[in-house]
Amino acid sequence: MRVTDSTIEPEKLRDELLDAAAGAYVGFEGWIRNQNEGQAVLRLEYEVYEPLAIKEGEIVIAEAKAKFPILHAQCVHRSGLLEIGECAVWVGVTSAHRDEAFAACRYIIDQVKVRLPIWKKEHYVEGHSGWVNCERCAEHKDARSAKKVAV
Amino acid sequence: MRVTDSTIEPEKLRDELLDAAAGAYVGFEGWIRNQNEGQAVLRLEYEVYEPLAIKEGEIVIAEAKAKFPILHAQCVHRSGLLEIGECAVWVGVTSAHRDEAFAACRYIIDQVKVRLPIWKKEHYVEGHSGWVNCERCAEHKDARSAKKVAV
Amino acid sequence: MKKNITVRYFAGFREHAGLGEEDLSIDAATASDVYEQLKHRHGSSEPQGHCKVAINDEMADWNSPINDGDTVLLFPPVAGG
Amino acid sequence: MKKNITVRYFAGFREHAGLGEEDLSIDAATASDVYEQLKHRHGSSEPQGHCKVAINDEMADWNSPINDGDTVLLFPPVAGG
Repeated sequence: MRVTDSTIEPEKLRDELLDAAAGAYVGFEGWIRNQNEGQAVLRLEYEVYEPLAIKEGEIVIAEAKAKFPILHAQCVHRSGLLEIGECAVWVGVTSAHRDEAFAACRYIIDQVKVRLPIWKKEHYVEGHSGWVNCERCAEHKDARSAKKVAV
Repeated sequence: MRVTDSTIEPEKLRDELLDAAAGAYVGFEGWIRNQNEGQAVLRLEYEVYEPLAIKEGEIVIAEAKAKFPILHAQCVHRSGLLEIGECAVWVGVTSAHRDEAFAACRYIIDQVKVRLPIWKKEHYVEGHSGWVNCERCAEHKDARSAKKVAV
Repeated sequence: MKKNITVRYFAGFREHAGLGEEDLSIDAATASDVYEQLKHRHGSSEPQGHCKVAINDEMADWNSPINDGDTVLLFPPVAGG
Repeated sequence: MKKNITVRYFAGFREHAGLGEEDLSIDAATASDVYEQLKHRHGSSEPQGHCKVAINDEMADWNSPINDGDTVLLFPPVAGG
């Protein structure tokens, strides 16, 4: 697990996972979208508490290796200010067969998103900005709103 | 869908899928492993019947786009002689969110492997060579062998 | 009634037949008939369902009809990726 | 009994508190007590379960005990990726 304040280069990171025994490579990249929940986004700012983000990320990767018979796995997350189209997070996994590469890559990104001390602030085209809520919290709130509407 | 007899360059192919509305990119690469079913592999030879491989590959990609709300998808398959570690097939998918990018990428590689007129001949370290059976046929045969053992 | 067709063999089928293509006069109603009657050529012991067939560069079913002048492509089990 | 601790605020919590870190003397048995008593500082209306806490750079539970000299890190809901 690494945190970086400069551009993520997926190709170089992928090359670190090369292995003559690997038949499958799955790579995931999270990119900055130009909109979120209906608002036009200008750029994003990532705050990362590095010591614990790295510690927790290493735990997630170790869990993936214990759960799935993979060869290598790595994750790199950006910090700082990112523009539309930039890569915010990269996950790469290699394994003998594709099943486990897909499963482990998915596991790592899902866990990274909900467990690592990382926050993002969206700067909107209209000028204001706001901290983005976590996926699970958003779902939770949606559920609550839905209930209210139903009542 | 493309077929090429020269080195697949995932980074360049990925760049073709860039989109300001994309929040997720999932890439799959199939690499030549140094062994298959217990035999040490020296290199692989891919025979591709291009006109129909491209036609059928385009159908698979169109199916993926119909099934999942993705933005872009592409697949490139190698032909000719490949050495250990070389990329035999690449699939890339972009979408707003990661669920559908993972699902569509998986769908495309699964279908490509069983539907496109492509064959591979393994050249073994021990000198002989052999055409590799399709995944489904191999599973079918395994099932038959397993039955025999059970009896 | 015999039909004049062109048959193309791929991968292992081609190696067994010793050639990639041949013109034949054959009494076959469907693609399946072609496959069965040419077993001595493609040499396959695979169930037909593991193999594929195309007619005039279109993927076809084994029960697709064969017409005079057709090009029939016989594909052994595919293994891309 | 009051304990002397250091509290660190992150992201939205830090912005609301107007500072990233402060030393406090607080009557708190658990991390949960710290969170509840500092609501006026971090300003969060989030359920505690949406937030996370670390003590001395180790992820902790809300019912983890607080000791004199601890550094307590208060994390608003995370949103990596």
